[in-house]
Amino acid sequence: MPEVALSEKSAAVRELTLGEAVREALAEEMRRDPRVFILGEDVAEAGTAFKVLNGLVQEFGPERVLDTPISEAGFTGIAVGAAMAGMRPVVDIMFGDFIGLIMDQMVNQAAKVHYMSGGKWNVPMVLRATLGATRRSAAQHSQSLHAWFCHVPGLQVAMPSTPYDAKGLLKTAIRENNPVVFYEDKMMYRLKGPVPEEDYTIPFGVADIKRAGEDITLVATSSMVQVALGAAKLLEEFDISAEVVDPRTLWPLDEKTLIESAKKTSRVIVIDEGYHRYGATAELASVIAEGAFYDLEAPVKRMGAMHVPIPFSPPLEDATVPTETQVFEAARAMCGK
Amino acid sequence: MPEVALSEKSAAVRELTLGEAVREALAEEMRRDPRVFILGEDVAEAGTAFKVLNGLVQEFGPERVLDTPISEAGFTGIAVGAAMAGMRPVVDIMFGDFIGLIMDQMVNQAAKVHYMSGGKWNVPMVLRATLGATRRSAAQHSQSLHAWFCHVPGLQVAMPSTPYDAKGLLKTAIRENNPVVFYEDKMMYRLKGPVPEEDYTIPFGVADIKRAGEDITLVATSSMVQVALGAAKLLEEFDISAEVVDPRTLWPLDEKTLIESAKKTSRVIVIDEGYHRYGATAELASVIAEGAFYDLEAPVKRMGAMHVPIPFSPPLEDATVPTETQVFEAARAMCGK
Amino acid sequence: MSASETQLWLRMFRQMTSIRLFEEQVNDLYTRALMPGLAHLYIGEEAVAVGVCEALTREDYITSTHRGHGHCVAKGAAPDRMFAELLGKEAGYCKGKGGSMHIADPDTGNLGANAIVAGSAGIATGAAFAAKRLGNGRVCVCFFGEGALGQGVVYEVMNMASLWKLPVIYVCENNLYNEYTHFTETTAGDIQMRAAGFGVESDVVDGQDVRALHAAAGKLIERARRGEGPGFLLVNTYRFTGHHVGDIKRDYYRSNQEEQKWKTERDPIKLFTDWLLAQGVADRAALDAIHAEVKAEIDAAVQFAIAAPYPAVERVAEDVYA
Amino acid sequence: MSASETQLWLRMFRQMTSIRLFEEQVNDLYTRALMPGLAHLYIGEEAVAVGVCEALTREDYITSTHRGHGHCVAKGAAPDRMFAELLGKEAGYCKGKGGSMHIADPDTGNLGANAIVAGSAGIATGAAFAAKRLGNGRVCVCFFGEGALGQGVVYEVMNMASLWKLPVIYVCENNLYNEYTHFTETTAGDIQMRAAGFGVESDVVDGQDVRALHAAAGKLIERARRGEGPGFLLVNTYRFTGHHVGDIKRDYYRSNQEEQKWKTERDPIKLFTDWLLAQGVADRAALDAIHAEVKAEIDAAVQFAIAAPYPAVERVAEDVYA
Ligand SMILES: Cc1ncc(C[n+]2csc(CCOP(=O)(O)OP(=O)(O)O)c2C)c(N)n1
Ligand SMILES: Cc1ncc(C[n+]2csc(CCOP(=O)(O)OP(=O)(O)O)c2C)c(N)n1
Ligand SMILES: [Mg+2]
Ligand SMILES: [Mg+2]
Repeated sequence: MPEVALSEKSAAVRELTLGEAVREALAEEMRRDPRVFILGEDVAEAGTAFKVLNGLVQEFGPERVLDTPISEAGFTGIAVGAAMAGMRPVVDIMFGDFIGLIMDQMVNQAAKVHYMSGGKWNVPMVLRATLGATRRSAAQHSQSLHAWFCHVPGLQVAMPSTPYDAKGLLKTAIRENNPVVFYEDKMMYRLKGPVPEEDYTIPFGVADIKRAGEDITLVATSSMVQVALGAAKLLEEFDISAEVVDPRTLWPLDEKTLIESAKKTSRVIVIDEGYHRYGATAELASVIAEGAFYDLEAPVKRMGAMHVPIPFSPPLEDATVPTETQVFEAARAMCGK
Repeated sequence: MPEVALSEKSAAVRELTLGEAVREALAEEMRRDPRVFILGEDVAEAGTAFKVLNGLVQEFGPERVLDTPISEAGFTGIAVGAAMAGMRPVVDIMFGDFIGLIMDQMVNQAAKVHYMSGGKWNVPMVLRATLGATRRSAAQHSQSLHAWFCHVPGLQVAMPSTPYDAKGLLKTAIRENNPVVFYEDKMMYRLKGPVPEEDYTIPFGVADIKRAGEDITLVATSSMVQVALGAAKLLEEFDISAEVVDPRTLWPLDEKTLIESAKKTSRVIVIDEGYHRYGATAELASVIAEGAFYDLEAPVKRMGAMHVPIPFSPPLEDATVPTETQVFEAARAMCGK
Repeated sequence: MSASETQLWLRMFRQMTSIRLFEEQVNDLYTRALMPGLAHLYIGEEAVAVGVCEALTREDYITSTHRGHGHCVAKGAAPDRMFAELLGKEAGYCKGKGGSMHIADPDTGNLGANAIVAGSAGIATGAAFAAKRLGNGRVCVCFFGEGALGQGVVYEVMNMASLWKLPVIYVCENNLYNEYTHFTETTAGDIQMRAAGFGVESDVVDGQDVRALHAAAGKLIERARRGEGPGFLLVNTYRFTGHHVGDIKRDYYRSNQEEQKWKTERDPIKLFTDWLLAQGVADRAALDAIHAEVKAEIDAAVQFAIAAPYPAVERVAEDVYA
Repeated sequence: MSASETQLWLRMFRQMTSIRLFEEQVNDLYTRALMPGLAHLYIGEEAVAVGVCEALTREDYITSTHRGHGHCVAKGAAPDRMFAELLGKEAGYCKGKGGSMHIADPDTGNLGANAIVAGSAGIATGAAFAAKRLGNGRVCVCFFGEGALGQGVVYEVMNMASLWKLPVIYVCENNLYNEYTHFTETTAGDIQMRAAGFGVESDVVDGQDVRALHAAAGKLIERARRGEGPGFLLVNTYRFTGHHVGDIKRDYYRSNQEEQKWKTERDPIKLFTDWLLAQGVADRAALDAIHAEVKAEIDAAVQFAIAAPYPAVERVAEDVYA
């Protein structure tokens, strides 16, 4: 299978939404490997609440696209055991907030089975979950809690920011022999972008420079990459050339690329939609602050979700997540222009 | 109730173990407030697996020291509801690893009820959990996962490092009108230290300088404070004066004291027993790197648990957690001596 | 029929009507894009909330679900502040911070709607625990859909409620669907036997018959109040509309005939109306008058909510900690 | 009695003896401070693991618990590598990384012991799911103590096993105690009715009678293998020693008389020995010979484990990812 170049530049012209890219990756992998199956709530006829899986049950049947009871812990546990015994489950967790119910299965079981067994049992499973606020879904349906998984040895965490990355990273995740948590931002499902028809994968632990720049580095994850790209455009008008770096997987983490970009530009803002405190921005910022210590002109700035439960009221909710304008202004201030 | 000075220096001479200090705080608060009660597995006659609660059921009876089924999610949820309806539950989670089972109750319920209700319902509950490795308890009974809770708005996280702090912080936790997670390091239960007999509390969000120094700051949490104090002693012989700062609560976090100490010494090591990656050290390090940016001589160094599931085999397990010697050597190297 | 009984029946009629009209307005607000987020309508299930809540005191507790407007109204909340909450306005019960899926109101003992399926099972059981310890004589009703039977925590807390004889009643609203999946595809065995396996007294009742509900719930509630332990009430009902307002195309998971049959033959308000008239509890004019009153109240409530201001942005950081 | 039957009974005797002697050695190693961590002994429950596992093929799966040595031996693991694991040595089944509470062995279908109560319920059900999908004819037995009935996930997976007719058998070892608390203080209602409520076929059996266990387990196992769905076997048994080796002073939670009664009247090995002799399956000398053989094997295994080296420290970072 050809190792396609990592950035979108080389991608074929066909455009898909991120949701379609996810579906295509699943369909291709299910055709390729009969052990791959999907389980979760309303994944079959309903194609999930976000309709991302539409059509899969028609092609692969209810045995491979399995509607479950509302038992996140139970079916995640079943996925762990099925993976150990020769299948390749892809678990669908409708809203990332629900991971509160499955941390034991993911952290005490899935993440540790390989190590505790001295390398004898494998858990080749993928957990697909969503993140992202501003859908007016309130405190229990809007969180981005991926930092919890990033903290746990034995897990890997992928966070695509484009349809291209979504397809390539998900295929890698499904072929991995370890548990992988794959995050999809609900707000990006309709985002369009070029996606090659051919089979390609994107290796984990390789960051992608979504936009090259000289004056400041914007390290962003998932939908915040789009925010950063928007801010970069606004910065152009002020002759500030921003580099946008997307780690693509938070674990494994491509420290080298992050640090090199930081050394080059000497100014860094890290943007992630998880809660700011003790979140992903803290790890990324401290890795960069340590690795580029002698080259930084200013402290690494972190931008994450405000440290409050996510409110329902639209004007309040909008105030909790980093926006293009906020990133633009922060970057401008940092560059002293 | 007198606000006793924050460091141990002023404490009365009587010595208690950390376990005894926890028990005394619970007993005093249960005498003071009839709404306070304890629930968890084997907390009554058995006094927990660590015997920390010995004697409480004899004084307060089985209605206030309640043995539960092995249903962490269920009894944590019951505590949330009981707190909303007028009680002050203290939940006992035997091993901190088990929080994987209660994240939904703590994060989607306890942490958000006050906010989601527009400030109308309160959840005055305390969750007591343990952390700490090197007890040869293997991967599912040795983790320090407190970073998960620190990440969540609506929760507060206390991590005592001495018997004195344990009593004062636990009393504060029980009197709080918000959910508090209170961490006890299993390895410290037998640690002795002075504990005043009188009633005192320690405010949250106030770090304690456990040892004053000039050349380097060691920011440490829970049992790592003892490790840092040991390292500080070793450093003396090399004429390196280390300051040991204990945040005592990771949320709220006393950024000011951490940053001031960093500015004073210009060198910082952060030590926490949680997994290194995306853990508490990342937040502490990035807060300091940002706040003391122009005063730091060297990058903030982070020391946490190795990024592996905790192995059973003693020589392997010992290699996963920061030790006195490692901290000593790292500090010495940083100070170039 | 005693005057108090007549009053009770008419109050129930009024409450069911309030819920129906409230939800019709929600549907309207939502389709006019005036309401943000998700809206899960209770239309078709009105008798459940009303039959149960009319057997409770104002001080008694309830916990509710994502489909919670009906429970909230039935427990005594005011439509104007409810609508304000649904629109995210400062005047809402939760200052707009909770929204449709999180309305709570201490004044009426409403511990809150919950957007986590079975998320309130622990809270409800804990409130009952507190009521018992504090000896205030309250009970707590935990409303949840049959989909919540998939969550293990329900059994964990039923076991403890049973061991500790807590005054909590689990009301399982079986409207046949977990979102877009028929409950028989997600629920094995026998639901009442599940409750019995945990030592919880159970009963089953027609969810379209408000009087039967009131009687069945009353029995379990008074039993719980007497300290005889928790109850489980299995209610057979149906949601007339989509899982949420956006769920328009439903034929892939349930037939139009099925919906029509329920709407025409099993509408709880229509059935109750027929009974009221047949019994001569009230005549058509009297019922129409009540309907008109309620409609006026609901319309005014909607206008109030639409006109009400959003919270100031600075409020976002308040209420995180008490 | 057929020769094969005789062989079966004698193999069971040998296996039960192996477990007993294995655990006595664990106790000895632990008290001599040669074994790190915690040790939960299976003494008194040997018939359960052996009766069940003798009804399985080597390819069939099991999942186990913190009290897992017996299951591991019964499924066919070698004592020497087990002891090595318990001592954290490189030669152990998991290179010393798992220890007593996490022994796993793919060669004998052992998916692993689990230190989270009910932690293997999902894994066992998932392995059965895979066996069904792959059509390899395997079944999975999920061993757990009655304390695991407190964990909701057990009901979540039983429900799915029942819906999907998965070849999994839940073996509930009711030894009367969750650690230091009698199960009646933590378990309401009726255990078998719980299984029935989720549509799981159940049976109850005397846990001290290895033949009864073998028969009862065999029925549920073959039924599951035929694709007729999951089974639940409630086993009444008793742990003769403490919850773990350090649990010496037990009188605050159970009486010495109770322990003595079980040890003298309900010892599964003694009961089986009497039967073997009474039936003339073997004479005392033959059984003594087996006992001696097993003892020699266990003693050698301990020596092997003590002499075996610890893993090199560099190994700590291996096996995190496959
Ligand atoms: C833990 C959890 N899982 C999944 C969901 C998504 N979800 C919202 S409502 C619903 C169906 C609930 O069905 P039921 O309990 O029968 O209530 P109904 O909608 O029929 O009233 C689901 C799966 C959720 N909110 N919480
Ligand atoms: C989720 C979880 N909660 C608590 C514990 C602590 N713990 C270990 S064994 C045990 C008792 C288990 O009792 P049971 O299931 O009956 O098994 P037994 O020890 O009797 O064989 C408990 C509470 C744990 N390991 N996991
Ligand atoms: Mg339903
Ligand atoms: Mg037991």
